[in-house]
Amino acid sequence: MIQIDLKKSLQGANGAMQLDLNLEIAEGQFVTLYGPSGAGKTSTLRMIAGLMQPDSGKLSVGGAVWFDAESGTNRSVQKRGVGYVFQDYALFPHMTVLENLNFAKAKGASQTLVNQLLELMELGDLQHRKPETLSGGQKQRVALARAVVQKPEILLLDEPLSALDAGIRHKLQGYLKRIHEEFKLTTILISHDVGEIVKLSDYVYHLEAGKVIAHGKPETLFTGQSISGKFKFTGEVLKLEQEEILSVLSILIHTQVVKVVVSHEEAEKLQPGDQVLVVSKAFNPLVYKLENG
Amino acid sequence: MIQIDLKKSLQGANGAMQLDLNLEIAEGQFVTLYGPSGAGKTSTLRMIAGLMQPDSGKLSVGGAVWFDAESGTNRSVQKRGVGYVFQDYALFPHMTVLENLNFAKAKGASQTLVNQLLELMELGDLQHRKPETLSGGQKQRVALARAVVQKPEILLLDEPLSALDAGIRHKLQGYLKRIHEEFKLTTILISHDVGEIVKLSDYVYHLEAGKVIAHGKPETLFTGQSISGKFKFTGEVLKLEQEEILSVLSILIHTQVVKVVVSHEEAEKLQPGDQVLVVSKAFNPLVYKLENG
Amino acid sequence: AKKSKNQTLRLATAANMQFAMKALAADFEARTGIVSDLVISSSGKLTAQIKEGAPYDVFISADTAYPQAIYQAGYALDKPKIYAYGKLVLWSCKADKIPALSTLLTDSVQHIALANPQTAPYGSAAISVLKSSGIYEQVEAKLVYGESIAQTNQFITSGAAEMGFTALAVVKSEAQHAQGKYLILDESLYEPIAQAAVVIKRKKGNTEAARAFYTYLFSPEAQKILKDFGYSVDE
Amino acid sequence: MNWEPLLLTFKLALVTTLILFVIAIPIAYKLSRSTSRIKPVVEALVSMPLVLPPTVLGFYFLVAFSPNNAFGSWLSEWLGIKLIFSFPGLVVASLIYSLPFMVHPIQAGLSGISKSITEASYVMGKSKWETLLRVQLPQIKPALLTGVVLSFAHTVGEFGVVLMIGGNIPGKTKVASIAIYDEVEALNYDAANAYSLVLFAITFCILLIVYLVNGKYLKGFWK
Amino acid sequence: MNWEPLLLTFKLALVTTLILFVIAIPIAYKLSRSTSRIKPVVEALVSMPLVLPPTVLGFYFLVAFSPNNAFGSWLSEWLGIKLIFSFPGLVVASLIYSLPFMVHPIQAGLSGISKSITEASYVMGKSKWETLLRVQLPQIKPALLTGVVLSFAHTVGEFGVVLMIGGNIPGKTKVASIAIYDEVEALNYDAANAYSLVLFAITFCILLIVYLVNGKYLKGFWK
Ligand SMILES: Nc1ncnc2c1ncn2[C@@H]1O[C@H](COP(=O)(O)OP(=O)(O)OP(=O)(O)O)[C@@H](O)[C@H]1O
Ligand SMILES: Nc1ncnc2c1ncn2[C@@H]1O[C@H](COP(=O)(O)OP(=O)(O)OP(=O)(O)O)[C@@H](O)[C@H]1O
Ligand SMILES: [Mg+2]
Ligand SMILES: [Mg+2]
Repeated sequence: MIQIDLKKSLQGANGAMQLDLNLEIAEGQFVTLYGPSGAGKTSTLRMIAGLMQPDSGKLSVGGAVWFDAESGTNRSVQKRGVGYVFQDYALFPHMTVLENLNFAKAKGASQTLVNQLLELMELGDLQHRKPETLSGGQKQRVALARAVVQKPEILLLDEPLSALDAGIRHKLQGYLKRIHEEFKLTTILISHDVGEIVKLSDYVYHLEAGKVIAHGKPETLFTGQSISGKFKFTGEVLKLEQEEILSVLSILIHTQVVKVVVSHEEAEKLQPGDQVLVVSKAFNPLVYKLENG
Repeated sequence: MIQIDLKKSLQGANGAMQLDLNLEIAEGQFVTLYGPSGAGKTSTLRMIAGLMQPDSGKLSVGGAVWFDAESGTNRSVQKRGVGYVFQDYALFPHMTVLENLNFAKAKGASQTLVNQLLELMELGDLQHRKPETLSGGQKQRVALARAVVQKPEILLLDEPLSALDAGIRHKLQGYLKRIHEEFKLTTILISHDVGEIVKLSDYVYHLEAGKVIAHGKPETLFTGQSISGKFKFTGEVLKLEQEEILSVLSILIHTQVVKVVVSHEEAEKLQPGDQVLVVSKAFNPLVYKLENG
Repeated sequence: AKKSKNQTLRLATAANMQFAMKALAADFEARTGIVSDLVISSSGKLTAQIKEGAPYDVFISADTAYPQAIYQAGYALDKPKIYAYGKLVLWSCKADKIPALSTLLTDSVQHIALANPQTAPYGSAAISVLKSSGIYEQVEAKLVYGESIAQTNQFITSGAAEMGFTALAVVKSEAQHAQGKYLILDESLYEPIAQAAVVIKRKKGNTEAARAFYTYLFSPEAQKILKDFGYSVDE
Repeated sequence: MNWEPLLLTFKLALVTTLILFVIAIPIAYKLSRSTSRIKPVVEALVSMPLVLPPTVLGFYFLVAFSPNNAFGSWLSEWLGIKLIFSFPGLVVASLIYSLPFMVHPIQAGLSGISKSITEASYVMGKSKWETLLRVQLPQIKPALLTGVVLSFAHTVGEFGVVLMIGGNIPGKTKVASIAIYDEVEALNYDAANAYSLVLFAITFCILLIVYLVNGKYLKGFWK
Repeated sequence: MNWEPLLLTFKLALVTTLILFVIAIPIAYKLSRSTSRIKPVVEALVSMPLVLPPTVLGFYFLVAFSPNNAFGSWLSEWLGIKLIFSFPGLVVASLIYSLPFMVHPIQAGLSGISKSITEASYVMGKSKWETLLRVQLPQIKPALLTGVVLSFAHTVGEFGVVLMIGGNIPGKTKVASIAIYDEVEALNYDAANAYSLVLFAITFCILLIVYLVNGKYLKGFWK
């Protein structure tokens, strides 16, 4: 259980801004911080990791007090043992990809995980390259692999997939979900991608100007209701066409555009750019095997 | 008209990779480069900007030859006059936000555009701050504003909105579209966000491992055949369960497991690990809007 | 009245002569009204500089070899002339140490300072003293060398070396009146330390004044001052 | 106390540091960009003035600049410059002697600058020169400061080269370090201590102000 | 030619540079992190050994280390260390004199390191010390190189301090710079030239190798 009750004054886009957080994260939960640019998401992670000193308040993790302004407790960064994917990656420029991972790995831990991660993140042939010569997405994957290889109990992810294309992004989302379940990691994610959030997280905190303005299960938070259904995807409305009786929506789901028929009434609530949840109850598809090659 | 016919050998994720481009971009077009991480998108922009020297080939813009390996022509970066949003922002750390913009602005150009951009990008109160203290998204907006303030004829955007939340992202997408139309800028965008691409661009080049593997108008390219109202996904068979009359397949589609009922006969052709195409003809889903806060 | 610059004589002075030269220059000025600046340095440096046309009028060396070298290179008006002989002393600035050659052999003296015998005449004279009194081999390991007689003095006055060889002129100079004890060494133990001077040949120099000073240096008045400072002179 | 040597010292240190700053920047810049084969040779050569004892280096300068020699006479006949026993000579000698203190730190600073920030400036049409002045140098202020402080302090304290080539002429080439040296040689320790203390105090104040300004303890002074 | 002074010189330069490297790093690190009020004072103080003429500085060392004085007698009585007229004394004096050449460049280098890279290392549980050694220092190789080269070259060439505190004892404290100086003083210019040339050539080779290795011209040597 992570209990956060922290205050910190920051310089916001509209003058001084007070970051004022009060939240609880259960052990093993996958929580997302969501909110506009400059809301204080990164600052929150930094305070949890011990990289930014709160002005006041208390932070305790699993019963242990990590920070308490009153008693002057402040556990050092090193002793907090969190994994952190920095928004700017913060790769060690003088080490190769492999050296970056090995540096993060606990002493004596086996090399297997490193190799698995290199494989999974599609970094195999890049392992002896310096970060300087990597592409943006490659750097981001190294940063993620480096945080995971630590096998931390708390994983802090600051937009860890933002520079990746849909293909590898989905693959790594799947991986994050899997390791989260497997190792019962407590994970705190920052993401702007609603689809990603809905897919991955148990709980969402919506921050704005330093305050939590809403929180809840992602589906509830983003749709306003909880939905049960067999088949469920998030997508984005691309186009709205009014036909005679009904409206036709073009919805982008992953990389495919799907047309969905809705009533005029429903269509009025939507406009291009909206994120939507597509749910089907009656679903009876055909399955074709894809040939390899 | 930008005529690109360039070759460059790079270090790919699977050994050496040959970037081999042959494309034409009409003046005033909004073109997107799309493709997986490490495909060579950033490298393409760098060669156009003159920051990376191609191994061979020719590049001409509006009739003027900017690069020609044969004749040894290579117009200097400075004379190409492009605007560039770098993937890592590349803000000048010793200058404030305002100084960053003023440095980019042509000498003698009016201050109005600078102020407009600060306003539009919601950077108003941050203008006297150094980049170091900005949030990720704030930095990215400064980088975008700085490229636009140059009033270049060619604008090169390397994932300029990837760190932004949906709200400001849509606002800036709208702005990019507007200035593109207003100033008849030729714009080349790199983006992983299909919705963004469909919304903004006239034409898309899909790169993979250094080659253009597909190109076309975004709707055609991304929707292809599926425009017919069918619902179609690729997935992976996880489990096969034989019931009395029918078999039940568990198929992983992205990160969700869907159960599909098939005949024994069909099930015999499949086994766990197979890639399959899941197609539904009768598909009548419900659509829920996801709130962006 | 202060004289204009071009009348100022520049007297290139070897370091060990600086105390006597200050008195000589003052006396000379009182007599003739000619102002002089002392340029104090090691004889080696001064020689190198004069050979490259340094704006010095007279070179007052601490030995005869350097003025001879200048003369031979054609930078002197006349042959060098000996104006005085230096006397060597054994000096100690430690209250509990009475300077004597025998004390050098004791353990209470760990370091004996002397000038570099290669370049400084007082240095080679000190070596002669040690050799002719037969204790050179015993004290060789205790010897430390100053680049010049001046640095040797610093070794002694700082107490870093318990004892050392220096010029009588040094210990008799005003600055050192109160400090330490010294022993004038028997002049038969070393070759006379002959010190010579030359007038420098200069195109735009103040040759007349330079000659006047040179003449003055060998006058009875100057020779008396030199004697007072502990040099012996030809009589 | 005679203030002339002190004035001369700070004049020399100031002139030397300023000139050095101007000439070291292009050298450091070239070295930091260069991938030429002879780069390590030039890098090693820059440090070589340090290797010889100052007086000996001074001696070689003396011989080289002397009108007796081809170079010296060329200088004096064609350019009318006399470098020995004159203030300009001190400046030239100090420049050469302190060159490594300015070049090496600046080069180290420049080679640490992020490539994409430089590229961003080029893309904006800024020349290499403008980029150097407005983008690169402002980012390596600590390295510039190191170069300036080391060169300045070293020129204040140096006396071997200066003594040899300058000839210790009062008011012309007798700088404070030589004056102190002279007093120590004459066993006038009180005078030497007084000079040292003043030299020490003034230089300390200058450096302290430099560091205070740099550390923003005095605001708005240096931007 | 007598090789003893040359050997002694390189022994002194090597020992001094090594020790300096070890002690300068913590000082530079502290200075680069510190926001204390007295930081500018310490920064200015580090440069002060440069300000005094080397012989004069040497003289003050001589006085301080002399058994006549409290400090000197404490050293010799309690620690049994005798610093005057001995090789250890040369080392101590060279250390103090060359301190600024090592501290300032390293400090400048450290203050340019990206904050988040350091933080990344802390997050991984690496101590400040391990982070310094494995993350920060490897990133400022050019600055380290500057410090090492300046200190080394300067120690090779220095002779004022060394002459004063060492007493020019053949085989013990007579380093090459003093030998060359002596030859120049004795007007043995041929011998001085020969020594200079050898000193120059050896140091040049050492520095050239350092730069070659650093520039990866010789691969796999320095990582
Ligand atoms: N300086 C370089 N030297 C050698 N190879 C490089 C260099 N820069 C990039 N590469 C390699 O070239 C390939 C293409 O890189 P590029 O940056 O163009 O990719 P990208 O398409 O922009 O990818 P991303 O979406 O991850 O940013 C990558 O495999 C990368 O590792
Ligand atoms: N070191 C700092 N000192 C003062 N203010 C800061 C500092 N770092 C960040 N801020 C300000 O605090 C606010 C919150 O920053 P933070 O980085 O937490 O935002 P964020 O929610 O992560 O935004 P983004 O999505 O753009 O990354 C911003 O207005 C930012 O400018
Ligand atoms: Mg952030
Ligand atoms: Mg890229």
